[in-house]
Amino acid sequence: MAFADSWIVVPVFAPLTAALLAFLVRRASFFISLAAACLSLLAVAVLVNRFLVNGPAAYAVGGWDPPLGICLRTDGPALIMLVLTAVAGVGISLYAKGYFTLRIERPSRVGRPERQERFFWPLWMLQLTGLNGLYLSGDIFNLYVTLEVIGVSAAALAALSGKSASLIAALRYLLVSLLGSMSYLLGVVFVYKTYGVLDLGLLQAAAAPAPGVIAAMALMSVGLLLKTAIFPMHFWLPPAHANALAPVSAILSGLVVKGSFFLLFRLWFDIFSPVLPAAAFNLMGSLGAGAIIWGGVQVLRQQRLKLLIAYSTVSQLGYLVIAFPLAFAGGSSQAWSAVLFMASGHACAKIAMFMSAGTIMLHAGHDRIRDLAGIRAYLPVTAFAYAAAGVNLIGLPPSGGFIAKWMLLITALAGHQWLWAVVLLAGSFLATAYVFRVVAQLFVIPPDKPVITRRRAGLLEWPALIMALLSLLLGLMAPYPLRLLEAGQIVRTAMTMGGGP
Amino acid sequence: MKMLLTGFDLLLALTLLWLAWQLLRSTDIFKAIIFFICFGLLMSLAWVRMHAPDVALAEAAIGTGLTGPLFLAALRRIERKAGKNMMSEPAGNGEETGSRWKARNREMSPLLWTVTALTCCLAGLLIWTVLIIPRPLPGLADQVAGSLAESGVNNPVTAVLLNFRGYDTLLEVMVLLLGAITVWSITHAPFPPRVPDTSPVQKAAVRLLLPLICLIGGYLVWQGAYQTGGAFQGGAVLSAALVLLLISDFLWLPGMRSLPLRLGLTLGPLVFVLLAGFGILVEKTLLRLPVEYAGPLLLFLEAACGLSIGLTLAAFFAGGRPASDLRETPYSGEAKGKGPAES
Amino acid sequence: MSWENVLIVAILMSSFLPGVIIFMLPERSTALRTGLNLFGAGLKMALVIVMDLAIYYGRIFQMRLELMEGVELFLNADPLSAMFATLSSALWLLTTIYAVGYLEGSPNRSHFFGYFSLCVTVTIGIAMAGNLVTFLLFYEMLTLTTYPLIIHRGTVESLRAGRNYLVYTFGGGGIFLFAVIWLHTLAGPADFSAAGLARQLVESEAPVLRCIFLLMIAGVGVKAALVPLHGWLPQAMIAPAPVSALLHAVAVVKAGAFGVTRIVLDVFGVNNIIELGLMPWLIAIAAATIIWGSLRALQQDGLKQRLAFSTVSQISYIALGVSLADHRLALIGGLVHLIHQGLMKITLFFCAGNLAETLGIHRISEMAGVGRRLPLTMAAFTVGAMGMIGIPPTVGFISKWYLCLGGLEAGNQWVIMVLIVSSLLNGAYFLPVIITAWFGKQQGPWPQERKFGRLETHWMLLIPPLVTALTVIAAGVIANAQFSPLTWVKFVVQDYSH
Amino acid sequence: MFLQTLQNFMNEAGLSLVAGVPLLLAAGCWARCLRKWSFRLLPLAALPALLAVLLVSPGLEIQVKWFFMGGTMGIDASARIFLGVSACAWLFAALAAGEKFRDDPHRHRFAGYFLASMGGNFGLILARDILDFYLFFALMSFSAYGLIIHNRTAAAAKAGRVYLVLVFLSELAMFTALVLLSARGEVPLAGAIPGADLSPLLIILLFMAFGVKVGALPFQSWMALSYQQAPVPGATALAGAMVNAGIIGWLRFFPFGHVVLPGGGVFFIVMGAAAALYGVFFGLYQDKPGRVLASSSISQMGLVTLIAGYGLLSEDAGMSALPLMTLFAVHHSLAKTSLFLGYDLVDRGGRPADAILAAGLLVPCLSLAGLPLTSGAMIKGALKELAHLGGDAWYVFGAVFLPLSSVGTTILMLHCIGLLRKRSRAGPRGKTTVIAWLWVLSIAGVVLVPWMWQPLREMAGYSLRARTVVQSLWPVGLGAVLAWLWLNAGGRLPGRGRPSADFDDLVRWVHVRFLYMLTLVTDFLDRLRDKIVREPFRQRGFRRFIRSRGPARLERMLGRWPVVFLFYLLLSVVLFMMMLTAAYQKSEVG
Amino acid sequence: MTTILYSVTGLLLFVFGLFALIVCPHPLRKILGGNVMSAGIFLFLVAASYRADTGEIDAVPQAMVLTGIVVSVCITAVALVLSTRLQQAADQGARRRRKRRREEDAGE
Repeated sequence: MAFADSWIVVPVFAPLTAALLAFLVRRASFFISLAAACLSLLAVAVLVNRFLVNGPAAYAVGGWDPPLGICLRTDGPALIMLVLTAVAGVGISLYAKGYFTLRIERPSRVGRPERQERFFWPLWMLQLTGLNGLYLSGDIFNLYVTLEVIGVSAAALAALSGKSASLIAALRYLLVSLLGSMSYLLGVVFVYKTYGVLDLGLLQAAAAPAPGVIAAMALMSVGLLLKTAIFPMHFWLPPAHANALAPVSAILSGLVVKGSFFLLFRLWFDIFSPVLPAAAFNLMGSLGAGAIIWGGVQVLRQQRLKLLIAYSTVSQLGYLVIAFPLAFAGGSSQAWSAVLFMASGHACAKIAMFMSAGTIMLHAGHDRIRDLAGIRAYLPVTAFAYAAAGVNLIGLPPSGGFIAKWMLLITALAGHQWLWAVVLLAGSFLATAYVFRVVAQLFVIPPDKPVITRRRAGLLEWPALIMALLSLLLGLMAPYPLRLLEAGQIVRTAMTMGGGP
Repeated sequence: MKMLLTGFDLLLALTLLWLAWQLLRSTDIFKAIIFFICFGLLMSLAWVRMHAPDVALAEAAIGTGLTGPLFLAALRRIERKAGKNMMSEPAGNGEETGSRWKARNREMSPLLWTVTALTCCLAGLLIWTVLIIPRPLPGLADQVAGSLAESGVNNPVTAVLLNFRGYDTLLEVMVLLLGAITVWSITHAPFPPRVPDTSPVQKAAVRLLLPLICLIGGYLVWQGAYQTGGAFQGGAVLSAALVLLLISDFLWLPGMRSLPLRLGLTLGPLVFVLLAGFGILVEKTLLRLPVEYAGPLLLFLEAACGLSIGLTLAAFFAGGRPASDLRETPYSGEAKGKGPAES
Repeated sequence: MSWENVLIVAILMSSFLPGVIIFMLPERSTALRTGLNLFGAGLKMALVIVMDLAIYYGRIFQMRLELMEGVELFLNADPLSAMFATLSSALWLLTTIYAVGYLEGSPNRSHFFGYFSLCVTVTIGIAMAGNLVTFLLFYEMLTLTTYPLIIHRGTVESLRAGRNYLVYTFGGGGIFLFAVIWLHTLAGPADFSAAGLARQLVESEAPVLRCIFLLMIAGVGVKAALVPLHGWLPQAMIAPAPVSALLHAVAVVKAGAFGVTRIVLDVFGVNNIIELGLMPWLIAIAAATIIWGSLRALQQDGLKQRLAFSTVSQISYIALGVSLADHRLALIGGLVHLIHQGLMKITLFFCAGNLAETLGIHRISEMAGVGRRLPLTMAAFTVGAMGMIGIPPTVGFISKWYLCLGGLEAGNQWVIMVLIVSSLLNGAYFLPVIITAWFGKQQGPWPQERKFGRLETHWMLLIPPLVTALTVIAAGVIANAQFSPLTWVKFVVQDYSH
Repeated sequence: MFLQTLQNFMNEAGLSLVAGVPLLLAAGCWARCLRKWSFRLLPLAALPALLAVLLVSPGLEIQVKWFFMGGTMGIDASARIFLGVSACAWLFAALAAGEKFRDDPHRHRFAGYFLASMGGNFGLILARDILDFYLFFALMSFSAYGLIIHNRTAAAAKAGRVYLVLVFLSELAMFTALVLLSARGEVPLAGAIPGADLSPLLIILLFMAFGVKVGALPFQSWMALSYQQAPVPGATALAGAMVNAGIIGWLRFFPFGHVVLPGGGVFFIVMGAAAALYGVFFGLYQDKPGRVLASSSISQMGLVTLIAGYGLLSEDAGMSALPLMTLFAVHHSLAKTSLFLGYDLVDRGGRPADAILAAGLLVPCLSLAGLPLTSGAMIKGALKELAHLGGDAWYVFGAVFLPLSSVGTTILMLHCIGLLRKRSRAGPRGKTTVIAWLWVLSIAGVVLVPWMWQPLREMAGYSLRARTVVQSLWPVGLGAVLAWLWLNAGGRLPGRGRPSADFDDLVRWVHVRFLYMLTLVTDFLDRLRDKIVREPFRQRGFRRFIRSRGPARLERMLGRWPVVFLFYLLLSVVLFMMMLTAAYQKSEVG
Repeated sequence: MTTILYSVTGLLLFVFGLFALIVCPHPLRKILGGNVMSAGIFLFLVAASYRADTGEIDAVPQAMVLTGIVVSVCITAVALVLSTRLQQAADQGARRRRKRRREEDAGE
């Protein structure tokens, strides 16, 4: 295989080596990580245009073909998530650099920010490795290992802040992800016991509703639902995301949750879709509806900004899951691509929101919503970033969220599924309530507070704005990612032909 | 002969289940840990019974050999902190208002009833599925055998581990490193400056055992290419040596400067990554080893991985980063007032 | 990309780019900000005039951007949209001048003018929307850009008003989105066309279409302040005067009325609506709003609240005209009132702003004898009020005249009855204001009097109302001239008359 | 030669100048710099109108395309007469105003309103299409308000208020009437509406629209108040020129001679008679000359309504009613102008010798009463002829009513003269100013005009016949005798002179009641809305649910491991069973 | 026969571990449960691929089990360290609260 073909490996190996080097050479850890993030962005770009030119590609690692060896695959959905992770990776790295430099200048406990920064970079790089590995991997056991990498590094990042609340949350997060991975592993074992093959392409070809596969799908789906914190099993997400450091919450909410969701999406739509009846999809839909409504209600109860954003993640995840029955019933690729389009839109918005929340906390010293009046006086760019991200969450026109909401509603109404349509609308009303509750506080400058725009750390404000504008831009440039997804359709046919060179 | 074997299997299975049940029901966590160690040993027995020597060795060395001491060390630290009150539930997940799972007077609240019922139901379903799955399909055994020759090793497990599914192992080694990094990022190694009164017997035993353990570890690593053994098992044994050093008076590990330790930890993954890079340069595919050099390369890789795995497992036992690395002033009350509290 | 596409984009960009740049500007650089603002407004006005001329001579202006498969952002400048665009850009130019004068010395103006320009860009977008999806896009963006303007003052009341505004508009927006999507699933992506929906679709899906139509009217009705949904308008009076001027005369309320027009004329098609038997409903709602708005205006003592309720009733003239769209005269009356109401209402709000800014007067009871202190402002106010009542030679008379003729032609007498009663009520709540202002005796000193040198008030606050007052009279007196609003509306109505 | 060029000029631009000059001067009055000049040019404002009357060739019509939906101006026979009379009235009033307000600080304001209403009046006469008519009618009415309240006293404000309310109602009525009239064509039809069969509603609307101006019965209360409160030149203009606007309106819009409207005719006759009698009795109660003059106008206008009523009864009655109404308007406005000038003279204290004053006042009063050889007699005679055409029943009514009304008018006029003489005796002596000469000129006009003017001359010849002289003499004689008796017996009727509550209190009462009821309705609706929307939303509703402990406890419950993983297990089992049943059905079906 | 026996044992162990993880409040016990679960899964995996008749060993499941063991060790270690650090932080918090209360008493 040509040298040029091995670009597919870079998104996994660049962060991997960066993690090692960052752990070793602590002083240059930021530059190494940034280089790795940019390199993987470049690699993803190359992969995307290669994908557009000659369709999905497969890459057998170590030269061994699928039944024996592991094979990395790039198809529509995977590339969308790769692009998202790469872009978010660069953004978060920049933000983290700004965040830690500011924290080191004004530490609350001597030595703590240095520790946090020293260990942040390797863990963050490992997280990126796990995520990229998950999106690319074509082997079901390898997915388990990547899930573990993501799980442990996420828990480690959550525990980084050192407060007892975040330690409790990290421990609970670790145990939950342990349980989720274990049930996923049991599912893998059942699959292996039934088909004796680990490669996704071969599995997709052989997928048929046998009891073994049914047990596997049940366990895997429930495990992944737990790791994606869907409605009844969301208890671990808010404390973990709210108490972590700002860049860490951005990573957790924006990327980590999407990783396990992507795996669930691939299992349900890509590989074992013949096994799943309509009732299963409707069950998933009801979970999603529960998440939207329950998350929305809980969000309105919160008094702290980061908890509010965390619970809004719970609610927004409901949107992703409610799209399952729509995609199944609708049959058209619209809801199918809407799910991933909404996932990427939501990720950008959520990262921007947590970044701005972090900047606000650094500046105001607290994140009680009631006392945030007039933040725009000091942090205009951050306030605008938060508002733009909020616009995307609600799904107002210029944003990607609107396009996704539009696609979902179209499928719902075309398929006469009134319940889901009503829940979607109720969800967007709740979203309006909690976004504008904060935006009103941020944007309104009480008459006595003068407007001074002291330049804060640039690195803190601009990444948030870039991510927020990106989520808005998604709305306007929707056709391009969607074309990627449409191309994804061909993948299914390609996979069935026993992919791999 | 067959009857004997089935009898043995039955007995083994029952003891395993009984041990697991006891492990959960026992009120005293120390007792539970001891049960867990026995459970681990019996598990390795089961692996042997099922012709999986590598796994048996790994289970014995890592599954029980190291996990047991980890639990014991953790228990000691938690007990000492909690001032010896038995089994006081730490803050844990704070508002855990659920029913107290006291091993003895387990009042089964309706909630617990439903949980138990559901678990049994799930178990029933899984077992039913296992029972009706038709004859197991031919696994990958013949493919492995087929291409064993090019893999450079003749122990199939090592071949699969390092060559055919080398990517998995790479990620696995990275998980280990990740574990080490996480442990280091959480806290300092909670070791007292001087172990007060290590009995002379222990000192002598340590001085005797150390070279032996290193020898056995090295041999295991070397043997991996031919029969059961390999980086993980060898590494685990090496870590036992380091653990011994830790608990006896040679407390140089926590006092050491962190750079050499960090080098040691990352040695294995670094070599693995270099090999992968080499594979790309030479063979234009990741992790592809030229057939003729596969053997020695894999051996070199095994050695490096074995060393770093040993160090990592020791770091797990140490439970924190070296004392000298990244000191943090203890939590000073007045710091709260000043600058913004860290998020 | 022929010069037509470039022109449309240039029109949109001519206020969007200054807006974005103004956001960046620090608070101190007032000169640059005002310069940018005025340049943007002037440029837009020129471009729109060029477009009007070109449209008059038959050129087609279109711009398409593909959003999703089957859904595209389509900007199309047909005569109706050109009319609304001209009105918006003209009044924006004046309101910018007014706002610069009004907000002199007040805090965070970059923020204000940034959103101010964005708001007009979105209004022009609404005007030029070529299909229902684009209209929906800009319709929902309008809420975003106007909300910061309403809560600009930062006081508790403005926050509550803002919250109320959001509840209403997002509720309406949600319903409108639902209806648009439902229609999209039935009728597929369709651009605005005079023919409206396909005939067989109307026959086959009558009940569903009825439901969709009512939902759409409810959605758009929030911004058009139809009766049950008008609660937010009087409360939005907390906003500074240029905002309420822009909101009421040009942007939000007019967008709602324009929405109703588009839905009735271009989405459903007049004949289809008659066939579906929905016209009586629309007429009833419009009439009820007209009467109720005027009645409520009678009760208000606050000047801006009274003007707000009068807007509620005046906007429904347009809805009434459109609901009688099958009769040419009524349609002309309705559409021409779209422009006239804008002119008159913005004059009144400018004067109300002057009163508040120069003398600190907010209530009508405080207005006794103000004519002596601010003669020119009160003259403009009188002209505007006369227009509202419908006394010739103002523009108000013309639109009322055509509406009545249309009502007569349509044969239902009580439409005229409603208009006459409404004129009576208009007189009842405007004449006392004029009388107290001119002929009342001043009781005590003005609440917060500010001197502005030789002129009665700041020249920037004085010029716009005078200009609009003159246009109110001029457009009335020379109604039959070549480029008066009336002739343009007749030109617009040509392709709707069948 | 000069006359020829002047005539050509007048033909082209003349008509627009007639209305244009006063309006321009009015605008001048408002502008600070042009104030002095425009006030000085006040009297000249009426000149273009006079010139137009004399010079413009008859039947001229010009179309001003761009002006207000295509304005058309033109002079026909009746318009020429009206224009002439109004021009005279405005000229006299302007001169009087020039004299009276020379040193008044607010003279520019009065001049502005004065000129605006003058322009409106002239434009109204010349307007051929109904929209222009309506435009100028509105301009005249609303600017007249400025005249009434010029003195800024409380009484003036009250009079102004009553006037404004009534005028606004008339505007609305007229707007509706115009809409109904022009139902067919989009562009309003020019001139009189040919042969339109007017519905009763339309008749009432037209009666109301122009009845207010003319002081017809239900709407007459503003006249008394305004004539008294307005400065005398303003009152002269109001009584002399603006009253005719009502008559012109009726002439324009009622199809005299084309269509017979028996119902309308009867209605007008009854209202006319009632107004005439009411005017007399109301006048006798008053003690202020302004009010007496107002009531005499009311009664005279009642007669005009009577003529209109007869005109509607039959075609030929209609044909003869048209010129008669025009003549009556001329006769009435000349008499009223001279009377008001006299009142102004007396009011300003420039009092001539008692005898001259009495004689001067007597001439217009008696002409109003219908003394032979005066225009009044001619009209009475023609009126009798008209009544004859209207069918026998109405002839009898006419025959009885007319002498009675002339008796009443004579008494009223003599009462007014008595009051004026009393006031002039009491007032201070001022020097005789130009007003006196104006007054003499107006008296001459009253006497001579009927004879000089060609269209009126053949009417005069008829009145010279012996029978008509006798018929018109005895009522005047009887009236004089009764007046003499009544003046000696104390000269005032018992009672306060003015009805307790008048139109203004009525309006305020209605306004207060209406607002009260409206607040009732709106409070009810607010309470309703709170109950339906805000209450559930705030108290028992969504927000309380959010704040309440329910969701908090539930969330904490969901935070416990056993509960969460209960759902976890449940989900896995349910999913398993779902897939199993589906597979089972598929395998069964497949 | 042995495959079925060991598979069932493996599954039962998995279920025991799951039950322990869910029900026991003490973090150490939960981690123990986790380990039992993983042991159960691996037992089931190897049992599933054990071919009593042919006797030859299928290497891939063994490799998977090896990786699984190593990963579960890593998670156990992290979890244990976290819970000790948690205990330490809780004690520090309690000590600080007691100190502040003492200062307040001293202060009054």
